[in-house]
Amino acid sequence: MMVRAERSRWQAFGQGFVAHGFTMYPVLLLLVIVGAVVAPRFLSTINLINILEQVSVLGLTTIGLSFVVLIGRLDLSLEGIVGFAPMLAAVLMASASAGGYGVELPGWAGLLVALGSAGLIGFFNGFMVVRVGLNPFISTLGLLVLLRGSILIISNGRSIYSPGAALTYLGSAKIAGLPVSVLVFLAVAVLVGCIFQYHRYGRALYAIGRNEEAARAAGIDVDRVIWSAFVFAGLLAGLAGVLMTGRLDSAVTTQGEGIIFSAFAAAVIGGVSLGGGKGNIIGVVSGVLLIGVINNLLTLAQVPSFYVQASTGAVIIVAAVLTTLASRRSSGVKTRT
Amino acid sequence: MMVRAERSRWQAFGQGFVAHGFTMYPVLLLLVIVGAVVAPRFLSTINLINILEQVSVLGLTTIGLSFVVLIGRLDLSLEGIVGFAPMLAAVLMASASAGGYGVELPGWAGLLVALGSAGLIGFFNGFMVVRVGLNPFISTLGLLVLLRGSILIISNGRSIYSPGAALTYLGSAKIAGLPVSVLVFLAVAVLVGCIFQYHRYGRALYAIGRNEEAARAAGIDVDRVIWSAFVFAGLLAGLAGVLMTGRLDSAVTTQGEGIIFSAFAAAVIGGVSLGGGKGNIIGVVSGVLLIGVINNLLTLAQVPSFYVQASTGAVIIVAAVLTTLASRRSSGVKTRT
Amino acid sequence: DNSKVAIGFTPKFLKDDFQTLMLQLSLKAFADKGMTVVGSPDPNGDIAAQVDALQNLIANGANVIVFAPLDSAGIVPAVKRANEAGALVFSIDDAPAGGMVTATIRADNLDAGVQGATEMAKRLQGKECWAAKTCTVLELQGALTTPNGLDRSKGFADTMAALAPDVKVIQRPTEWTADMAADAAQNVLTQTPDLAGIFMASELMATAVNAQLKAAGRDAAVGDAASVIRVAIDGTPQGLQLIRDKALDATVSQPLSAYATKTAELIELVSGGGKIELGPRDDGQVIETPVGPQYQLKATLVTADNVDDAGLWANQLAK
Amino acid sequence: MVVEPKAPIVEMRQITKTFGSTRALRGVDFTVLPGEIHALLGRNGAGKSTLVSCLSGIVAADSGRVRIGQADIIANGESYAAALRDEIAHVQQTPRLFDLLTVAENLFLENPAVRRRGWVSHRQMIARAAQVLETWGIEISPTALAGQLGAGTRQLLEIIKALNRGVPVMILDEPTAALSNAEKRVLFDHVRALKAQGVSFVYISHHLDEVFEIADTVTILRDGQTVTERAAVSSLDVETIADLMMGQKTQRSVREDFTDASAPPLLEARGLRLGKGTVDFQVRKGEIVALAGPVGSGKEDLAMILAGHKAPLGGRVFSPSGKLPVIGLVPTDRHASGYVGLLGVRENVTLGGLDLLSGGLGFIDRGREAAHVGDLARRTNVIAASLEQPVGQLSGGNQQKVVFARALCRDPQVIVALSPTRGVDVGAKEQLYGLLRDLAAKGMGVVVVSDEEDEISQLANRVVIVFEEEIVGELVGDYSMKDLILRMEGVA
Ligand SMILES: Nc1ncnc2c1ncn2[C@@H]1O[C@H](COP(=O)(O)OP(=O)(O)OP(=O)(O)O)[C@@H](O)[C@H]1O
Ligand SMILES: Nc1ncnc2c1ncn2[C@@H]1O[C@H](COP(=O)(O)OP(=O)(O)OP(=O)(O)O)[C@@H](O)[C@H]1O
Ligand SMILES: [Mg+2]
Ligand SMILES: [Mg+2]
Repeated sequence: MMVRAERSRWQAFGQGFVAHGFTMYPVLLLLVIVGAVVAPRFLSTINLINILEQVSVLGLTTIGLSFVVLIGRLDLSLEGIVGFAPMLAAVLMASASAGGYGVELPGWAGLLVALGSAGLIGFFNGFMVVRVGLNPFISTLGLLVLLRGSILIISNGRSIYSPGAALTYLGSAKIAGLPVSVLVFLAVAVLVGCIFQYHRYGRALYAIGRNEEAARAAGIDVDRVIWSAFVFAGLLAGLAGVLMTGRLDSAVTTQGEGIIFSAFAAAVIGGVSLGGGKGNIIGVVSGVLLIGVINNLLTLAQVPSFYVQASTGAVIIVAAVLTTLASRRSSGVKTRT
Repeated sequence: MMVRAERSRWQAFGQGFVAHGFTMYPVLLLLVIVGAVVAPRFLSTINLINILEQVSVLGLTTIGLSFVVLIGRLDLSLEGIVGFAPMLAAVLMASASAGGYGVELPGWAGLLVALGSAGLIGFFNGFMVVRVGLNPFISTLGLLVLLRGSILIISNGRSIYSPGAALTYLGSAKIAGLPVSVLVFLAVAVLVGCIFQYHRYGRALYAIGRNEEAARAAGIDVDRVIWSAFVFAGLLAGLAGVLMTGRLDSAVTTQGEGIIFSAFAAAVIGGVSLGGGKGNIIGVVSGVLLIGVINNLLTLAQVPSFYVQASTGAVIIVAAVLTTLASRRSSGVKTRT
Repeated sequence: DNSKVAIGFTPKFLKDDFQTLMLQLSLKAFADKGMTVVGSPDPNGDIAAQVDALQNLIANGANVIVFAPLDSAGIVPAVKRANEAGALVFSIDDAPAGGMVTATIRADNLDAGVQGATEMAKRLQGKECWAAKTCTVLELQGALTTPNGLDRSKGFADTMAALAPDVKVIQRPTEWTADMAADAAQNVLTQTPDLAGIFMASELMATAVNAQLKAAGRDAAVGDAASVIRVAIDGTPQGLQLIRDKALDATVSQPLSAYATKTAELIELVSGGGKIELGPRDDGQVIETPVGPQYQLKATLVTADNVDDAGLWANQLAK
Repeated sequence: MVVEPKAPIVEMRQITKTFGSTRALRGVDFTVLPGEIHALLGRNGAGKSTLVSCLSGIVAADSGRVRIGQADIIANGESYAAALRDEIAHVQQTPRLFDLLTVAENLFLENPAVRRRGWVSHRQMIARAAQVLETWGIEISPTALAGQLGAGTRQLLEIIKALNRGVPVMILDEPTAALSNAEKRVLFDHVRALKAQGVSFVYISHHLDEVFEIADTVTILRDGQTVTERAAVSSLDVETIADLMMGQKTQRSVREDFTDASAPPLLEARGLRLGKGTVDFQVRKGEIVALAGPVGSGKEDLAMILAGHKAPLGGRVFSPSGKLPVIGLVPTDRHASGYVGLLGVRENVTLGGLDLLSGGLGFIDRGREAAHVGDLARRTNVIAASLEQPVGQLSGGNQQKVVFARALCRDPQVIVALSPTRGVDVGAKEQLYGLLRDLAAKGMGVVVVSDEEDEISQLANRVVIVFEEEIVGELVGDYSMKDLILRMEGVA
């Protein structure tokens, strides 16, 4: 029999560290230290809460995205859902004078409409991918453009201000000084994190992403899992949209524009592989936090306007280099998306 | 070598059709018929040339992108190159009063700067992926943001108008009624198409995209091919940027924004697999044309502004469904990105 | 004492001349008055990023915030936060839909569209197609998701319908980009070779549109019987130069430098304990609105006749 | 026919299966009795893997009837795998492990024993996995990633996973191809123990000696049809089986020596450090050298370093004549690095010699390519529907032959071949051996890494024994089979 030498403790630690999604945390720590030095107010409680509040929408979207990315698919339409779902609710809730249709749905019904439409859109995506066999890139891109267009059509191009307390509560209220949106984000992160690691459903996601045929052979109902992953992704994007509408106290026509790019960035920075089967919520959260901290820091550090974008890009590259070198050292393995 | 019985002719034709990238052409034909019916001028020579001219920038970018996608990587920074390379040339060419640096490079030197910087950026991407081992999504995303920011920095946020004939020639001149940009696009498409299909470099790209380890074991210098693919992609994006600057007679600060999305869409619609190793230039061109025809048609058909986006999305979805159903019928195989 | 003034500023984005100049002129105006700027992050067109940025600026000690809102509804929470924090709030170019501002400083975008349409209609009357009632005009809209894009389009389209009901207006959205404008212009010129006029919601499209006119052989100079009438909005140095070059008929000059200087003056006034008086001024008027006083600046129509007028901000800039 | 007292547990009647134009099965009957080990034999591409896939439902038969225990299916091309899930387990020729999941997860994925209400207990999973690994004497951590394991261990995991399911019928498709002798013995012990409990096995192998070691009954397929059904092993011998499989007489060839001792070595290694010790090695024109030694001895590393596909820890590989020779490589794991499944036979073979087959500008000369690849495919005996058929669709043995052809594509002066005939049938093996001898006669140097005594003694003029990353001995020229076995066992 083959006897393998025990891995060295340090190497094992390094691999576990990388495998469990902690790779990015040292970089985050570094940024926090830089932040504390260059901007005295960076470490104030209020600023830290601000950061969490600012990333909660992106965070929920990225968690949603990670469902489909884990199974080796993708869903660009999430960006459209973040804008469309709350807009649909808002036009049905707002009075005609405020740009609504005069249906004036009560708030709880509006919330249901937002989440329900988000789930339905996810269901449609799942249908297209599983049943019709469409390439998810094309079908969800088409849907993204369609949803963006639909936002214009249903809203007549006008944002709807203050659509109603029930719809905006989650994104604007505070409990004991903590924004509800932060609590929602953290709760979802913990719940989904546990499902990914410890629930049968999560294990099925990983298995499908890693080897779909083998997963099928192992008796997993692959089609159903894929389909449901799109629904969960849609629902979470809908929830993210509701939070954003709360945060802006309006359903804005451009709401969510560009968020899918940030979500992909956060996911990949957090160690999620676009090829599927790799990554976890601890990593996703680190990616989301990194993006939030960079944005916050660049404002607080008074980087001149023209240099903000370039600095963001540079920080992303440096962070990627640092983590890659660190994880190569510990695991000796080169990664590929 | 024992050769078994002939495949049925019809099935072989269907499979060849799909494998050779013709899948999207029937849909294109359908759109053209629709176009001819709803807009009388759609089929006029000048309009068809317009379409080709309008897609040539996207076409070159997509061909560049397909180099890296074929080997299972991606390059988001191409979008940044489309804007950055000609802007760098323009600020070095324009007089100080026109927003330049007063270096007033001659036009041919400007062209060299544009293509040279594009190639160098591609080289940097290759270095990051091959030598440092970065995930190409993160590193090229970081670079994209960095380049976008750098455009603002070098141009002071202001577009440069009429930067000079040598830089704008390719994108604005005509030869015998045909725009030079169209000729450039077609020439590049034919050349790259031949390289992909008949050159050993192309064979190496496909092999790496499908099974990198096997390509290595077969003796292919995988690292060099990957690295060079990034350089070619960068060069083509630079060329695309030069054409765009010619077309707009200005180096615009927003130049190229969003083009990477369209390029991915065109590539995937054209049958290129994001997983690598699948797709060809005939397909890529069909994807690019589809996007161009949709845009053109929506203008000519005078679709009301609010409905333009939604219609685009709907057409993409319908086109995807049609081709998927057709190719499933002929090959019996479900595809996955 | 202006040294106690700590300003947080955000433009909409920094990728067109108008916003970029607004940033630069504003920072200069604040500096001239000895005010501190704690930050001027670029939200790059994202309303959520703009709200975040303002929130971060307040957390970082800004006691005055100045912004050009990307969305009048979406910006409200940032305004309310500033209100809670006791910071002064100045909204440029558009007013928020809620909260309280110290002042809004704006030129009416709807009015800019109206002025553009009025000039377009006036110039069309000199064309043959006017009498024959066959004129077609292309309106290159901004982004229909932005209030400015919608207002400029509404002002233009409604006024055209009223003043020139026989003129057919083809509307195309451009998302404020030159390349979408070029594509649209090219397609429409093919479809309507005798196009009589083009209205551009922003001058950023003008050079690209001219390149298309040239390619289509329709680049006759302003004043030529065969020329396509071109009217735009913004009044940047580039726009005025095109007018001088007879490559643009007219533009509506938005009072950009006044945005900057007025804002700085008003900050000085209010932080020094002063009050913004309502009523007419030489450069416009101040009216009361539900969200606070609004300083409405005049937008001037610029043609070859007044293009060298020293009062135009673009000309002041050149000096 | 022997009288069969027990009712069969597996019955397949008139099974047909067509892939495109390939008629893989043309009306095959197949039965298995409870507690029987039934060897299914046939040359490469005969339809063995397809038949057992139809049995387990991985591939749906086009027509015919499949019965296992209580499940009875009339096949019509629709999938019936679900109906057989609790009746049969199938270890496929191509590994189906999750490389990025741990050993424990691979073993217990979807196993209800380790979860409650959907929540999976990792602790329990790991404990159970440790227990199972222990009974198999496999000393790896249950939390190691499957992708990091060697081919043998992976194959064992695959088998354990299947055996664990407690089903009455098991299919083992070439289970020993990647196993060392020691691993093979452990496997056979477990198979015999399960057989004693009444479990039936369908056993596919190209090692005919194993058939005599473990099987009770033999069925032989040729071209998708049965040529021998349910023959008792005791009534057959190796030669008869080989002839029945191939449909013609196969002669076992013997080694020949073409070593050109006068010329300088083609390739030389000096002071190579693989691990602890250092290695000096050379291969001459016309020489066929075998590297032998136990798993983990470093023989594969040595071969990969010689081929230039791995960097040594120290030392160098060079050619005394200056320029390094052109080297062709047959890698050890054909699924991972041997072939590109989606590409056709032609393109796969050409990959090995892109520069040779392209003109001055680098464009491939299609005419020369077709001729050269056609020739290589014929000489390596590749059986495919056409040269354009994706290699992923070929039978296991034919995939291996494509890998072999690829290694020869660039007209190498040296070929380094690791387990070159893994999964190849007895007839094709002889043909490949003949090919290697021809090439050696023309001056090529051959380095073969193999675990099979037969293969080594039929080919190698010189055997180098590697142990613990050092060369510990050498057999040259006229060594006997007995010497060889002694030396190989000696270090095992
Ligand atoms: N998915 C497929 N598509 C097309 N042809 C296939 C497919 N699978 C198997 N075949 C063909 O069916 C025939 C039988 O293959 P099979 O794998 O059953 O052979 P085998 O007896 O297992 O051979 P080996 O000993 O080499 O493993 C071969 O000609 C093979 O090319
Ligand atoms: N990033 C990841 N991707 C996929 N799987 C993972 C990842 N991280 C952990 N796992 C899997 O989840 C399992 C849980 O790992 P962990 O070390 O947390 O075990 P555990 O159940 O907490 O065990 P114990 O309670 O004994 O510590 C591991 O077997 C590992 O394979
Ligand atoms: Mg087989
Ligand atoms: Mg643990």
